[in-house]
Amino acid sequence: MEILAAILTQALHLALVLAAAPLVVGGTRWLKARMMGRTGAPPLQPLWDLLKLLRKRPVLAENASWISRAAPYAGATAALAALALVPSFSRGMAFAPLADLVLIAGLLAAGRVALALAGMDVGTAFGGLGAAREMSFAALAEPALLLVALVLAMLAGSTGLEAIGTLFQDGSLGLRVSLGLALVALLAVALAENGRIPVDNPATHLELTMVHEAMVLEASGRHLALWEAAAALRLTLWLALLAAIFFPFGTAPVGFAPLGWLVGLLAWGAKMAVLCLALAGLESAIAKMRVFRVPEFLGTALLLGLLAALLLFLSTRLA
Amino acid sequence: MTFGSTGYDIAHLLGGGILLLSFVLLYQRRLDAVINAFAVQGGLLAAAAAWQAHLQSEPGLYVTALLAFGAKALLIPLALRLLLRRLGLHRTVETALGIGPSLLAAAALVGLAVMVVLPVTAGQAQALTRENLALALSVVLLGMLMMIARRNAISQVIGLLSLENGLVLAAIGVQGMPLVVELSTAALVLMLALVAGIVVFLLRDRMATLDTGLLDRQRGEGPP
Amino acid sequence: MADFFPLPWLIVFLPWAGAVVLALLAPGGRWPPLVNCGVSAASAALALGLLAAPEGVQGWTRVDGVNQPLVALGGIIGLATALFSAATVEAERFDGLRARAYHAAFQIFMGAQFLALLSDNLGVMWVAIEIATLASVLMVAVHGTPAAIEAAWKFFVLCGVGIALALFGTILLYLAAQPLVGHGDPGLSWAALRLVADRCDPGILSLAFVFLMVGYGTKAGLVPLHGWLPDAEAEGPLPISAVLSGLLLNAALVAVLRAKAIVGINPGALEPGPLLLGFGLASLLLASLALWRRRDARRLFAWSSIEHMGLSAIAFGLGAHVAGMLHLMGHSLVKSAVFFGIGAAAQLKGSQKISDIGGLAGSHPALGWGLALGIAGLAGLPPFSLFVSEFRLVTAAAAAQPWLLLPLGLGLLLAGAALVRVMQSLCLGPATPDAPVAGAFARPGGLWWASGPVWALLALSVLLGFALPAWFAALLGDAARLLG
Amino acid sequence: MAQPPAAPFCRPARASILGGSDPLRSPAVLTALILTLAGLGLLALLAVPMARAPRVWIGDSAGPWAGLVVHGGCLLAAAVMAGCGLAVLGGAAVAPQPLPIGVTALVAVDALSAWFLVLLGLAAACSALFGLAHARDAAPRLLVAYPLFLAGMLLALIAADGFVLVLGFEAMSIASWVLVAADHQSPEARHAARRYLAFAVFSGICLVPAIGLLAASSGDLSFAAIRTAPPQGFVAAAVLALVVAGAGAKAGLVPLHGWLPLAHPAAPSHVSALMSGAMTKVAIYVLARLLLDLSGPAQPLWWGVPLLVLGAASAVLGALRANLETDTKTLLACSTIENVGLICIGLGLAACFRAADLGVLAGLAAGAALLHALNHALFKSLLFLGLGEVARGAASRQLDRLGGLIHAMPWTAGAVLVGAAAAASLPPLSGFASEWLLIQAMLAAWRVGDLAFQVLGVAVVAAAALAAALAAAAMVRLFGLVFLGRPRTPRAAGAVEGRGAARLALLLPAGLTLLFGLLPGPLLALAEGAVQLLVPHGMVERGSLAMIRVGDGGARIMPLAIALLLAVAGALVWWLVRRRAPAGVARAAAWDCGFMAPPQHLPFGDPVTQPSAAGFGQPLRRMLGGSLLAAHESVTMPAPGDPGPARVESGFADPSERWLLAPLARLRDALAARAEALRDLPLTATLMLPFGTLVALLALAAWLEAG
Repeated sequence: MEILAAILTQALHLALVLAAAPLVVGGTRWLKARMMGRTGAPPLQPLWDLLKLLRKRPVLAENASWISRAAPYAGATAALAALALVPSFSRGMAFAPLADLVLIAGLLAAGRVALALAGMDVGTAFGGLGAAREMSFAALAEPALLLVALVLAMLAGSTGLEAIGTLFQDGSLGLRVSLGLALVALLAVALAENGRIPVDNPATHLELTMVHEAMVLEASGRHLALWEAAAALRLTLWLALLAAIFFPFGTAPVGFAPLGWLVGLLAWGAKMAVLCLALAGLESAIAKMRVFRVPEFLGTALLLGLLAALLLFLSTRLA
Repeated sequence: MTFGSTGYDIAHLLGGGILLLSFVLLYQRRLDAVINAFAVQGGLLAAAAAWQAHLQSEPGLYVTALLAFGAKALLIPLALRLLLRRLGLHRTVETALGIGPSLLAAAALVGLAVMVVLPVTAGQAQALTRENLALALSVVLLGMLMMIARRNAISQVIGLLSLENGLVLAAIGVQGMPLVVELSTAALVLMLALVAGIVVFLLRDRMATLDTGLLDRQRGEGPP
Repeated sequence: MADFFPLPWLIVFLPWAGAVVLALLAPGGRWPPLVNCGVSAASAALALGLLAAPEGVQGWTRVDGVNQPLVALGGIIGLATALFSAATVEAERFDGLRARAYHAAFQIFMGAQFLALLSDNLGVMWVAIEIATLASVLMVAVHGTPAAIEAAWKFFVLCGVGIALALFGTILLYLAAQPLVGHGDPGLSWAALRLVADRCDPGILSLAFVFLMVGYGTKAGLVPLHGWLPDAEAEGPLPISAVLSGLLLNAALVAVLRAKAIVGINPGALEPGPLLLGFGLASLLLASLALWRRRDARRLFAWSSIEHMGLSAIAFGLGAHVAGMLHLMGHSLVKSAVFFGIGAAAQLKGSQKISDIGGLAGSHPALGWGLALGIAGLAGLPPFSLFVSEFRLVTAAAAAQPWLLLPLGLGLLLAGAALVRVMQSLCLGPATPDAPVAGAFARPGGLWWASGPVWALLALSVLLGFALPAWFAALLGDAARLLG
Repeated sequence: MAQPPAAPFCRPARASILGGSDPLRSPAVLTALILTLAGLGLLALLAVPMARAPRVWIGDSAGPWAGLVVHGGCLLAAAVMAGCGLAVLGGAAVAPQPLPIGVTALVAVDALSAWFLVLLGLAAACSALFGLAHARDAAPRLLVAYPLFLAGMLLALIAADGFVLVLGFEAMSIASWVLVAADHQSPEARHAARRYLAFAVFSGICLVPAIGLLAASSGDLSFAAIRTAPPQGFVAAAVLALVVAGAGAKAGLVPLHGWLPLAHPAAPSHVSALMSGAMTKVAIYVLARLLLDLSGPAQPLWWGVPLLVLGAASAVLGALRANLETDTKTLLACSTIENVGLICIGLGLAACFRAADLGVLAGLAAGAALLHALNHALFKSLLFLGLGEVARGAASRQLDRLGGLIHAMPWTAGAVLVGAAAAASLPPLSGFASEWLLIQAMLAAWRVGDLAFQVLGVAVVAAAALAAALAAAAMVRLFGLVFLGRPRTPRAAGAVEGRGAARLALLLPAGLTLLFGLLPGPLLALAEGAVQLLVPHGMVERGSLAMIRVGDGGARIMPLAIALLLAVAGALVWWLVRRRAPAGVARAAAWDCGFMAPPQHLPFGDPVTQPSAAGFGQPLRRMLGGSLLAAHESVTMPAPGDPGPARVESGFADPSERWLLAPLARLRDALAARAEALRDLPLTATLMLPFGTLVALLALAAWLEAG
């Protein structure tokens, strides 16, 4: 029974996130447009875009290799696999034992590498530029992420998402400064990983400061669709991760509990909506940074993570 | 045999004379005077050896005395004079260290020799031996000093030979020194002189000087 | 029967007889080098035969674990040197008198160094070392160039002084022993002196050791008594460097050790170990620094001899006698090989400047790689016996005096790095142009006269390090017992 | 009290998943290894005659049979090593036996040796296969040195006393020096070889005293005797410093890594593979053996701190340099520094956890370090061999002269992609599995109660994560610039790929890298004996086929499940796309944001419009290079109206060069100059020295007598 429930929740979760990903992107865009006083495209526009792209036959550069053809699948697979691990409405999904922050970081890195390689495959100036920047920014984002994982692992005794989520759901932790710092650090990492303002502008094309778009310039048709989908999945992943770690309320417990699932689903939708709103608000409030200011931004995140860990040491010592 | 007895006094006198001549060697500037002083030192050494032979009733030491007289008082000085004449050397000695300072240093060295030998040999009953040893060490050290203070090749050879005189002085002062040592010392002094002569000849031949200070320029690997 | 067979004297007088023959033989032609080789081969055979002789004292000579290995080594190196000399003597361009003097002096030297090792009587030992010195002075001066004369003069003056001081020390030793052993020869017998040493006057023993140390130490090339060594080894005929570095230094150091073995027994006397240690450290450190500034290849390896003598002195000073003996022997083998290699290179390139010799491994592979391996061996790298002895030395130092590891390590590192640098500059890279001295390696066989001895000595050194037969190891153990 | 009789069905203590093998077979293992040693020595002895002989008999067209024999023999030796290692890991340790030579020399194989033997065997097999494929290129001296290099490493690994350990270590160094100096006509290679050998001398000079100090109290060099009398107090501190300096220099630990980026690229590719893959691991083995095993478990907390700190520094510096280097093999060498740093972090953590009585975590850290050593050995061999194939096929090692090789060298590209992904620690490859374990160990560092250590632990976590991400960037840069894009030179456009054994030499490590990524559990179980030696009271989290569980909090890694997850997600993506999208692709000229198509005379486009090696490294050079590597950049713009090109100059300086080696060289030169003043004396002064010595000693004697 348990196993069946696990497989069922996992399948439902996969379907849910696949459906939600375009909506999250579209919703954020729409919210941002509203905040800026524009009407904005409907929230489902990314989904229509994806479907339209899928129907087109991709055009590959003459010297493109199999990397260009395989990387989109790899990127989307990595993003989807990572997202499959982050609980949405219920715990105890089939792959939950795998759900581990370090593994998620690894999967994200795999997706990133696939993207960077695809960007370099044709040998254009922009592709290489984007790949170099993407990999370099990740170099600073990853330590910050790991420090946040350290803080969480100190509290939960494990980097497993289940354990962390359970701990926060108890509420026994109370409010801690270190957790606040960790949250901020994780937010900064999330912004950088998803190419959001202030690190990158997801809405631009053909600008020397862009990162993500530079790598997919040569992609078209279903390949472009896969890259767009991967980006959407990644954004969903990060928001879901923030929700699963810091706001785990309402998530259904392990086991077969349709009612709990429904409550969890609603709670998750609400959480995601709030996070999208926050993201849109943030993006309309601040401007994009110059590319070489980004290290400072990520360095600050790293510092916050460090500070969080130190504070936690002190508090465990005093307690 | 202690202080006051004739045997001791004469031995003391001869030893002292040898040491005094070492000072003379250091003091002299002119080469022929140095050779003269060296010859006198050799003669005194022979006398000391003969006196010891008499005191110790060791006939072997007479041989030593004879050898010392023959080699150091006659043969080597003669050879050196011959060399001087053959080479037509100018007669003053190139010094590396001034006469005054070298005499001061010499006095200090004698002091050191006495300070080293007398307490060290305190266990030995023979006052004469202790005395002799102190004198011999002084002569040895002065010989070395002379080699350092003079730059002329012949003076350096004489310094070395005078150093050997000190050795002989030490050897004869010790009761029953095996003959092998004394014979070989004497023979080797001759060989030393011979080899020195060959090298000096080469030196003169190739470089037209006996000033070994000039040799420093000939070191195979000078400063870059 | 065997007890009366005067093998030690035979070993001494065979080369001397050879010297007489060589002095009389008409110079020029092919005979003198061949006779030289023949005499050396016979001496080597006798010297190896000595390994089978029982330990004991015969009159003025003795056979024991200290000198048996060293005499055998001397025979081997003498033979290798004679072979190498046969190939290179042509290019030295001696006139008749010099050729006679050179060969005769070489054999006189060989006999004298055998005698120095074999003598039980300290007076005889002193005489032998003096003869060896004088013979080598002649060999160094034989070329008569200004640099050679300078080297010979320095050698003569310094070693003359040293030998005189050693005699003074010998006399003092006798003085100390004389009240106990009586007059005459026994007072200078090493065996007799060892028996009575603990009852001798410690003050005189200390004084004697000071003189013996400074005297024989000068011959052993220990800093600060080393002034003669680099120039003498660099300016003589090529083969002489090998015997000077490989044999004379050993004989002198053994003389110091014999003195140490006597003085060390008396608890009241000056402790000889720390003194030796101090000289060793000074040699190691100064030589390892001096190696960095050498531009003349043979001088460089002469400095490396000073370094290795220092290491041996440290080993003996620490009481690691087996390591010290191994190091002495290993150094002789490897250093002779290196001197042969560099000598051959100097004749091929017409210069002994490091900058003029380069790329030997490319142009003359057998010689170049042999030289490279030899220099690596001098830097303490395996598979040569110097690695084994340095390993034992350093572990002994770690056990006895841990503070010693710092200067020791520093010296070894500096020296090793300097040798590596020179080795690469000599052996690797593009080859410098050959400018052979006339007559160099003109004999049939050519360069193999040099590379053959190089590889043979290197192979022996490997065997010494890693394939030591048990009885030979037992000999070294005896030596350690005797010297301890 | 009598021992209770062992139950008949009881397995040997170290039985593992391979099942306890017959203990009687164990001496056979040692015999086989000694025979292997002898065989390798024989190969070296015969190499020159073999290489010369056919020239004599058949002339120059003799072909590469000397190379074939030597490399074939080495392949066999590698197989024996790996087999013996596995046999011991699956069975019992072999008791020490003397080597049949003239000096006392003990050899033995225990689980730790066996683990590294397997590693060495696998790396050597790949390297020998590659050598076999390119046997024609080998010069005789390389054929001499190659088997000796293997023999040296083997000897160091099976040593059971300090002497053999140092002997093998140094033999390995000097044999590999010959290999590094292979191309000695070029000044760079000579410089590399010189520095390499000087560092080897340094290693020896540090290790011998360390062993001396370890053996000082027992007076016996054998490991068994040393274990009974572990060092204490200042001796222990000295041992730690000496071993970290000596073995660390060989492993390439910062700040003693100055030789590594020079020497590894200078050797032939299959030797570079062996040096990076296996030789640095032998150094790691020595570190582990001396510091964790022989020094005993009772060492204090600071015992692991030097390894931790230097490991973290190496990881970051190596990975960053890998992003700036422009030579492919130098880049890989820098990545080796990074991985060595990570392994040392693991060992350091194991020592610290052990001191804090955290046995489980100590076991985890040690196991992770061992596993990463094995994985790195394979994927780094793979990368070096792959790039060696590129250097042969495209005749260059410079990133700026390659490009687009994925078309001409598909097999090589595929294999290198696997290796690069493992080096970038991407799941599900082997690099990820071991780094996951390492990171779990680091994340638990706070459990050691000491606040200073906790802070250090946080810094180490940040450094390791930074290093991992930097390594990913470096690998993308490597693969992207070499295999992707367009050829940057005509030569690169005409590259050809090796076949046969060369291909096998790449596929073997690539396959093992994939396999080990899926099977870290069984591997960890295999390493259990080795971990027990390093951390006696540590309990290893038993890895099973499916899962490795870590600590009490329930973190775990399930590689097979990860593979399943990826398969499910991949299938889902595939299915979703296939349902709607048309099959096939159209080809057209690259869009490149609408840039012009290249002119006729540049069939592959203007190489300048592609990212260059320096350009790809620019973000990291600006972000981190300035502070860590003293990187600089200057742009020279032509004057207005001048048609000349603008120039960008960039470069960096390794801090070890600037802060350690250069000052030391200056100090050495100053001292040597001083010493020269003492040496370069005129005759009288030369005479003065012994005279002064005599007078001083006489005064000393007088003073002693008076006192």
